[in-house]
Amino acid sequence: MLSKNQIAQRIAKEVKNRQYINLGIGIPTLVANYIPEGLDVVLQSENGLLGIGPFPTEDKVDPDLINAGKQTITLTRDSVLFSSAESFAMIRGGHVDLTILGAMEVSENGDIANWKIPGKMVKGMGGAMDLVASAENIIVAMQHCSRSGSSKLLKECTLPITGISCVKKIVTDLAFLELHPEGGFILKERAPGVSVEEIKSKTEGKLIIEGNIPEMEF
Amino acid sequence: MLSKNQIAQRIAKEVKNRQYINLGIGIPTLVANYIPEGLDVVLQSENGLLGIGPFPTEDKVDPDLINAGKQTITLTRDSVLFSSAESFAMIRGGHVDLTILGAMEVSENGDIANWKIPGKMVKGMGGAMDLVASAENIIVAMQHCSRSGSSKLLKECTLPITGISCVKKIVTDLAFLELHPEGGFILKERAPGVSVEEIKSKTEGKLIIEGNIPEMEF
Amino acid sequence: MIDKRVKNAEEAVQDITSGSTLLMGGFGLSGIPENCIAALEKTDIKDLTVVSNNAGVDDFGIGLLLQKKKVKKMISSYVGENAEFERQLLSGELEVDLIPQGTLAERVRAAGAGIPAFFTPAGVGTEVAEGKETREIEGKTYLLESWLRGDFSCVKAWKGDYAGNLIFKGTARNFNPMMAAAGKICIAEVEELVPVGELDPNQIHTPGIYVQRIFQGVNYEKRIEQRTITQTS
Amino acid sequence: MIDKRVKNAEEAVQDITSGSTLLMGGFGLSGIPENCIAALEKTDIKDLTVVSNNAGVDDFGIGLLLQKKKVKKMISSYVGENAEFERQLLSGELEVDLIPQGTLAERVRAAGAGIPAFFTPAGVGTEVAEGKETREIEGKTYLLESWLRGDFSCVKAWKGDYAGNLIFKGTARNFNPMMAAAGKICIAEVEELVPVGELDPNQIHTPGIYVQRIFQGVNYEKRIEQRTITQTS
Repeated sequence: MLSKNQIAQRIAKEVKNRQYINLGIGIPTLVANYIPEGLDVVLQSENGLLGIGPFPTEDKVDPDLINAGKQTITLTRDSVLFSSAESFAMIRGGHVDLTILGAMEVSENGDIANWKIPGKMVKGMGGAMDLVASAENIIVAMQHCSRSGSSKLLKECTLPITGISCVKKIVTDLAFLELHPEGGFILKERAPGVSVEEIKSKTEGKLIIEGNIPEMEF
Repeated sequence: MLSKNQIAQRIAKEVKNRQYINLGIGIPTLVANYIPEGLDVVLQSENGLLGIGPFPTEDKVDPDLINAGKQTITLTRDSVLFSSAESFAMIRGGHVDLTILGAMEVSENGDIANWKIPGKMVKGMGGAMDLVASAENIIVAMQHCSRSGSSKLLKECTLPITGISCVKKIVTDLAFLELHPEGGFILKERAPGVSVEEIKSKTEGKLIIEGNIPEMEF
Repeated sequence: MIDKRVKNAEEAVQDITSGSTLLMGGFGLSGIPENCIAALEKTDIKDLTVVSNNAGVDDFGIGLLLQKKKVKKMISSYVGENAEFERQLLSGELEVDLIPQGTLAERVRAAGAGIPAFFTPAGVGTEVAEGKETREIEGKTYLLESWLRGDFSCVKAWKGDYAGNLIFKGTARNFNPMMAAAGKICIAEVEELVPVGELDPNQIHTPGIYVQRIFQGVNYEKRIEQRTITQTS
Repeated sequence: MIDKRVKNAEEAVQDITSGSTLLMGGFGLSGIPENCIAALEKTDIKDLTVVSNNAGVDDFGIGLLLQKKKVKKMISSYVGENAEFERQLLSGELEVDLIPQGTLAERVRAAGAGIPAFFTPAGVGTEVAEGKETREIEGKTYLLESWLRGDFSCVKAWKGDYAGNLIFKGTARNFNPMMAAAGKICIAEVEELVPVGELDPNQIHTPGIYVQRIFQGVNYEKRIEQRTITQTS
């Protein structure tokens, strides 16, 4: 089973050179730490920034520089600042090449649920609905099962959905999967030490297994 | 009969303090020369400028500073530069308080025709359709009659129209008129030496004459 | 020069009445109109509809207006951690309209730009789409969303001049420019108010035409929600 | 840093093919991509659809592409004085689609921003409205207009950096920012190309994310259409 950092690390291998990337809160934020050296990529923060730098040192903390998770950050040499309308123009207009975000559930046709749990206080969808409705290339970081052990890779989402038919790839603690254009989770890689049988038993939605499924390499 | 400059001069009396104003090409541009001292107004140029200054001296000519008529201009102390999208956001959003433009015909319900003459090469509407569709307060500068003597203040426009029910006031070489909300040109002032009878005979659309019509004062 | 200066926040907000719709700049606690909020807190105004990406925290930002029960309805994309907010929502004292962040930004931008409605993909197939017109355009489905206007907007800029021209700093720009343009009356508070002519005309973020009142704010707290630090070794 | 530099205009335009839709920045002859136009003039490309507020003059700007019969269709708001343009139009060699200037700006802006259609008041009741959907919203009638996208866009900025971030100067900004964002491939030519880090990140007009190629232009003529002067006494 992968740790959160390992999920992030495996996702980072999907990053391509010259991509503009939006990283969601949580595991996706950790992806930034594993982007291979030599790749020129730019991170977008939907509150109005391209070029997210590392957290500041104590003396460089600036309340006017935060990311979408409201964490204090720094600029990079190639940073650009802009308004929220411009930021979502970039997202909606398809200028952001890759979106990585967390999910509570994904269905076999690529629907994603990650904003609302009935019965719990709803905090809002933030920018997630815009991101999933607009991005061509969406990778989800999530746990394969809930704490009670039920699968989160489903035939159909049970929670209110955030967007339809949009997820392209998923990295869970157990596996790396791709969404089949006509539905189904294509098992591409197993987490080290995790068997195909285990993944099968923990995936409620249609799982497509073709040939030998390799273990992930880091 | 008023000269072009006098038409501009009369229109300038309608300008109020603290207005943002868009001046069309031709006579409307001349209005800038007659805005009463002490009024704080800002002129908007739809190619992306608030605060149009006078023409530059020879040594200050800058090809990167033109007005919507493509004339070289200067900035004022309170100038702001922006894109065409922002410029028309201002216009469409009703932030420009007063629009002054020329017309070939105006109808008694306030329709305006000023962009196209059938049979002649059509150059385009430029920003005129956006301006007349958006502005709350439109004053037209025009000749009362065509060169052949036919009225340009009509029951209905004969030329392809630029916008519907939008003109609020008109200054012609013969008169100052306001549009009645339910239709008709209300004669408010005569040009010096011009009789009510002459205006009546040269106005094809419904002319509303109430009480004594004073001569314009300059 | 059209002089937009008013003395302070109290003067700027004095004609805001109960029941008004108020547009507020800011993302989280960054770039929020602290002085306007403090001035509103002291008034008797209530039943406000507040449009703001977030709702502040319990004891800062819009949270202060919630504490004083001035807000009837919040229109936001994310309401975050706010115990009083949650209490009022659960008790039915407060209405909340949650909107995708990009849709919120564009609805407010549309209001300022005179666009009454537009199609956007965000929320298609979700509960956000309920009751909304959808249309397939070039093979993709979109929702029709309408403009979102305010009686007043309160924004916070870094620098501003007497004519209301504004420059924002860093990510404190966020929703401020759109909110400014979408309010019938826009009140801008700035950290530094300068005479006209001091700001580069080519580098204004919000042209003064959108701003009706401007004043220099005082005592900015600029509270930080997540103080994340890189340790120097 | 994603390096967007190409050597020159010839390299930048080399994959533009006949039949492409080209978005061009500029208002009149101000802020037009002179180098890209010169490079296109030398190619064999034809049947272009050119989206530009104006169509240049006979011997400069887009007029040069018209002279070489490279343009099948112009989409503009005002085509001005241009004898060759008029000749081609009257002879049926050239199609022209005239669009209100604000609608043109917003249709292109919408394309860059992923908004496929929006309602606007411009043109209601006129021949521009023919065949278009109209709708009454809050007592006023609007037309539905759709986005206007390009295969390529050519824009001209004052300064730019290696990552494609652009700053425009004066009224030469005009349509350039929207055209940049609405082209699948945006080619930016600049008067001064600087390394990343030299432009103030808070003062970029067009973020580099919209720009795919950038080069420093040469020999800018910046022709003036109406040289209006105040005589010094």
